[in-house]
Amino acid sequence: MSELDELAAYRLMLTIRYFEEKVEALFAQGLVHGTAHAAIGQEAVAVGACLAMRPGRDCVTSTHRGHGHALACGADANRIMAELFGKAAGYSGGRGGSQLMTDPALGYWGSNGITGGGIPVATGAALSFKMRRQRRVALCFFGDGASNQGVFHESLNMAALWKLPAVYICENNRYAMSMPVEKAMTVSGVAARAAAYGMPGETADGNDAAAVYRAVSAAIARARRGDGPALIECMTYRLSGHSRGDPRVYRTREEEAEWRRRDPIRRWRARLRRENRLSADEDRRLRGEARACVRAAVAFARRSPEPDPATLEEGVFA
Amino acid sequence: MSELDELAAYRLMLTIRYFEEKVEALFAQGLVHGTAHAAIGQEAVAVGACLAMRPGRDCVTSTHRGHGHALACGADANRIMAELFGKAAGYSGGRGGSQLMTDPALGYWGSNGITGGGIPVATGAALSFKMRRQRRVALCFFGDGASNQGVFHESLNMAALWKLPAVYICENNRYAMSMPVEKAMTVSGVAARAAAYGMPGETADGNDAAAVYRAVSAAIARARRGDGPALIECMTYRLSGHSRGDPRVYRTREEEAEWRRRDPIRRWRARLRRENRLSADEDRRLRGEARACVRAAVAFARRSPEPDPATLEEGVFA
Amino acid sequence: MRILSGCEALREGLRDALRRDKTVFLLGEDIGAYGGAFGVTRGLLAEFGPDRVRDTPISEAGFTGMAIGAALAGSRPVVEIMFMDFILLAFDQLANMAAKARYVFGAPWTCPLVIRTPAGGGRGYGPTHSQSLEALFARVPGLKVVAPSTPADAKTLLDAAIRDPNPVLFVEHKLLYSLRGPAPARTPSRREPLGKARVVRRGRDVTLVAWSWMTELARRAARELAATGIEAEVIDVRTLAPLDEETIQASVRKTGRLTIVEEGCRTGGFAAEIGFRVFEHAFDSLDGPLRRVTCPDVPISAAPALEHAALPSVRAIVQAAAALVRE
Amino acid sequence: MRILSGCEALREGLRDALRRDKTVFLLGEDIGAYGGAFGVTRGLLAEFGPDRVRDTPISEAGFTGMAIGAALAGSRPVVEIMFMDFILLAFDQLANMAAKARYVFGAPWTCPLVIRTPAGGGRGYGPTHSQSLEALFARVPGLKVVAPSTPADAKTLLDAAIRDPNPVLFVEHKLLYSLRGPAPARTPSRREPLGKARVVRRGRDVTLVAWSWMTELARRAARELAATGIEAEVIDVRTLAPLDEETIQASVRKTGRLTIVEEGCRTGGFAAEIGFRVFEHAFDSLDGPLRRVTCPDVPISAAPALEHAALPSVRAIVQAAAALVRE
Ligand SMILES: Cc1ncc(C[n+]2csc(CCOP(=O)(O)OP(=O)(O)O)c2C)c(N)n1
Ligand SMILES: Cc1ncc(C[n+]2csc(CCOP(=O)(O)OP(=O)(O)O)c2C)c(N)n1
Ligand SMILES: [Mg+2]
Ligand SMILES: [Mg+2]
Repeated sequence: MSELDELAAYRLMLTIRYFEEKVEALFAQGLVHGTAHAAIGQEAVAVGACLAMRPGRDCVTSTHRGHGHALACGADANRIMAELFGKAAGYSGGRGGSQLMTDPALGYWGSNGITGGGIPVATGAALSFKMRRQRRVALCFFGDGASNQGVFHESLNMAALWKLPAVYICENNRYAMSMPVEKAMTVSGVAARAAAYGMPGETADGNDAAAVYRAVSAAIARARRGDGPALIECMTYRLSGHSRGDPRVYRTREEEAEWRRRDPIRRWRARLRRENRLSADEDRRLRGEARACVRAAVAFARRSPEPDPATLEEGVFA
Repeated sequence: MSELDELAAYRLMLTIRYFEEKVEALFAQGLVHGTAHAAIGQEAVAVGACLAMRPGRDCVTSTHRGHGHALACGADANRIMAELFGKAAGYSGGRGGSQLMTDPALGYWGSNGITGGGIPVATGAALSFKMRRQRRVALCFFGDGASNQGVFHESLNMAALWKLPAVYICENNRYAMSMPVEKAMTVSGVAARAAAYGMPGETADGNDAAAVYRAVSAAIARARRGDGPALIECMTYRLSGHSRGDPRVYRTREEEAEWRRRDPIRRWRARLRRENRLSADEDRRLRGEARACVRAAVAFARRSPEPDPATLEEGVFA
Repeated sequence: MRILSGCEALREGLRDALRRDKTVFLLGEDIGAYGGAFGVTRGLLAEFGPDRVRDTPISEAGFTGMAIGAALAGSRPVVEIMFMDFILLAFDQLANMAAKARYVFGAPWTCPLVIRTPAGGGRGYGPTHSQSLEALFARVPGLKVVAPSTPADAKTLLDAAIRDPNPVLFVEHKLLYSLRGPAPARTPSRREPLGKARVVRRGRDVTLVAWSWMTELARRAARELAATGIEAEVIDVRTLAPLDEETIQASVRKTGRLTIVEEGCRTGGFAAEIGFRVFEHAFDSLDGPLRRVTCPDVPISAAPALEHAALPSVRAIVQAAAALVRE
Repeated sequence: MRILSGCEALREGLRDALRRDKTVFLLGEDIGAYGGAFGVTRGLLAEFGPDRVRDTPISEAGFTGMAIGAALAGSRPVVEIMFMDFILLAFDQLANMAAKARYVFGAPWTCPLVIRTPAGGGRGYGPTHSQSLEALFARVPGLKVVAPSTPADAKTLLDAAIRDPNPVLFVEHKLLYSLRGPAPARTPSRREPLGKARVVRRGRDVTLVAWSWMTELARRAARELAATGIEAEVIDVRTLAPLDEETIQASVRKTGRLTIVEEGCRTGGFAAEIGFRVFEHAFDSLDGPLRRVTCPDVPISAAPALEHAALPSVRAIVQAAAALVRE
């Protein structure tokens, strides 16, 4: 297993954080409309997992909360932002919006806006990889809430049966919209469900990119060897609302404050600083770069042209 | 827990066996058409479970293989047979056929022909019973194959969450059509899946009506007390083909012979005889009665009128 | 009548039903503390508690199937599917079980189930959160399909849907939630039957048939047409199934021209059904071809530029109707 | 051409595709040793092995979703849904993912997926094993829908469907399986485009439009009509989406009369769509109202007496067409 590049991880987490904060601000200002789900507080899962992928070979399906996954795969912030602005230069030319964008060259497969919808898709990609002996692995992000969907059950069962090279990464952020995980399932966590499929299930600290990276890397290696799928539950917390305008009445401010203390980026930075792997200067530089990247993305998105309505009926069929 | 009436159970199992054998013969003769699934070899599950119900109060959903469940609930063999003949006197007036009949007065809710379709229906009935404090219990039959459907997962999760008075009875007859259970799931059995919902899961000898009765009675009592659902996996074997014209290429004749030695009716009779609870005379009488009942059902069905085509468009809405 | 938003009217309808009938309960995702994605159920948890305003896990097929079981057992569940796009996950349950139970199993079975769901575009939610799929369900024998266009109808038709002994798909357009209009303080105590269209505006030159939010657009189009001297009659179908063919045909017999407005995609839409029935039974009263104004056969994009281009507009309705009259 | 049954023709089509293209594989319940509920895949396991003729657990949503993933990854899965009635379990996957992927995500994504499924009544299988649901899918932009009526078309259109880069629903009528007719020994090596109707029989008096098994009935009806001096032109639509409007309209322009035959339920059926398009574009060529012969809006009963009463019959087609001509 190769080592996690901690500074690269830091930079990516910062970019995701600033990107999501900017998206929330743009919504509040009415500059972007429709819907979007921010992944603030969950950056370590996206980054730890995606840095474990073999870029351009492996693939990953995402969820409705996908900007972070895309950025962690190396996607272009400009094109993500343009998609949110509904512009032609967006990843889906404005057709998809926040929940529906892909970067096939990077193996970023996006989601389809249906909670749990990506689970069979990733599983089927893994089936194709295996049948064609491509030694590729399919990663699959989904939330605690999505694990209550029937396709979770159906897909994991088949993945286990056929020893598919799939890695299921549950982002357990303790809520599905307003539904606390303990009101949505009786078991202690989603990892416990892996046993129903004879699949290894493991829990990782989702607020520690290194822990996620380790767990996912091991699972990917295992899958690539042909030893079948695994489920990794990453325990984390969504510090933002579910989507814009969520007053978060379903949880206490104390609980949020407690999780803010475990902020994955702050923890990461503190450790790097403590271990002298990040100087104050370099920290400043990285933050500046991340902010600049997001600023540039907004500028890019704003000046991009709208999609041409004349193209509306193009491309329904290949 | 009250005692199982062993002679009543015997009589019911005989009736089911003869009924199913007759149905297979009628198909072979071309006297009945469409489709039907016989439950030969599985009589002990139907009888052991249904005799544990509180008649007229509890309810049970069935599967595509439902004649036995219906008869075990006390349904009228005449009307079942008439339904198979597509006659007006059938339980659904000929509209449903083998897979779609109910006897609401007995709490026999039938199935809908969709494998797994009855699982959420029974669960919802249990929800209604609980909300209205009716102290009624919903039983739910389903096969090993059906446990791979998404609604199994979704329903059992909600039943466990809300402690619903539901008893899930898996008839594990080792095959879903041609699919052996070990090629359809990685775990040892369906009972192992109960843990994913924090629900008690238990295995019972499905070829022993007393064992089924004990397990189901305990689960019903528990559910009625308000302690929530349970899953009972009854290990059995379908001695007949999946449906008519099944050449059973997916299994060996040796395997079938082995299970025929464990025939639930033959075992039951042997024990009753051994324990002097059934005289040869009484046995002959009971068998004669069961055969007469089936014969009468065929006669009834044959002389029943066809449904009137003029009624075709009646009753789409209540 | 007070002025309410569609959202408030629906909330009142639910509240009244919950008060009136102990067997009514609500089931769906985030309908409790969150109040539903569009706020329709806000406050109901506080009044009726978590038993009757029941938050579910994300399991559309499962809880819809459960609602069917509860309805067969004698409860009156009202399910919320958060976006109509997700109802496809429960299509099997609705078509193969709920819709067929009464016909196949006969009396005394009834399946008094309501599925409420927000539909339609106009808010930039993109391809999987903007669809109008009612035509799929209007095709299923045994399901009723209701799609109100005003707060008043939202409230009274919801009441009727909940009282109805059959499974009813109740389509709530997302733009109806903020539309304001008069709404009755109390729902009528007698049962109002579903299946009556409403003549929104009388006119002699052309008939505009619509439902849900398209009725609002048709109304606006009629106003613009009037300014050009064309008097359009606007009919709000209100329930697609059962369909009030009579009202439509009476109007077409008078105007001789028909434009049907449907937010959903063109091919296989319910506009085709309405048009076909007019052809079958009022062919001689038609002065020329009829028109439909619909979304083209594409997914609804998130980008405003594309979404606006896809959805039917007042302008498109005006043009279609005017062309018919001028032909 | 040899004489094959529909079942044999389809099996040859699958076998040829599996031989020709290593990325093709079959996925479904009991398609291996069992050979499929109707025997279409019999023998393929022996030739291609369990990897490429892959039996699945009973998980329609899951394995359809997986097929989509595999298709996006570059495989060409051919899924069998054992009865069309069960496809509703996978409707979400087909409509929200497969059908939208190309439009939303753009090139280079393609989703070359075929869903084969036996449809229709006539065998007494009852309400949940006899439905004709193709109209629901023809309504989804991005899905192609094919429904052959002869062994020859079954084979060549299946070949075209498997070569097509888009998701295709391939409807196999249960009665087609035993229908015998000529079928080509080899499938054409060039790609035949989907979307061409076939004129089955020429006639000047009335146009009969049908697809799937209804084409066979329409053909028989045309023969009976000919005996009474009425020459019917019979058009087999073959693919509902994309629809070959041109061929239909050219015929209607000639005959002036149109009867559409559809096995599915009346309301919201695809007959309405076909009729509407004729109205939109060939209104002036119609001599009078058109007709549709369909199943009424009821579930299909198991009882022969009721099933026969529900399904379209040769007699009903003859009557409808003759009435049009005599009007
Ligand atoms: C089928 C479906 N049901 C419901 C929704 C609405 N919805 C979007 S996100 C969400 C919560 C998902 O929870 P979880 O899987 O835990 O992911 P998280 O939002 O916490 O990241 C819900 C209910 C949806 N998009 N699709
Ligand atoms: C949704 C659905 N998929 C497939 C079928 C076809 N089918 C009917 S029974 C059956 C096997 C069911 O297996 P199991 O649940 O083990 O019950 P068993 O037949 O063994 O009693 C299948 C695949 C169906 N009726 N419904
Ligand atoms: Mg969550
Ligand atoms: Mg079985």
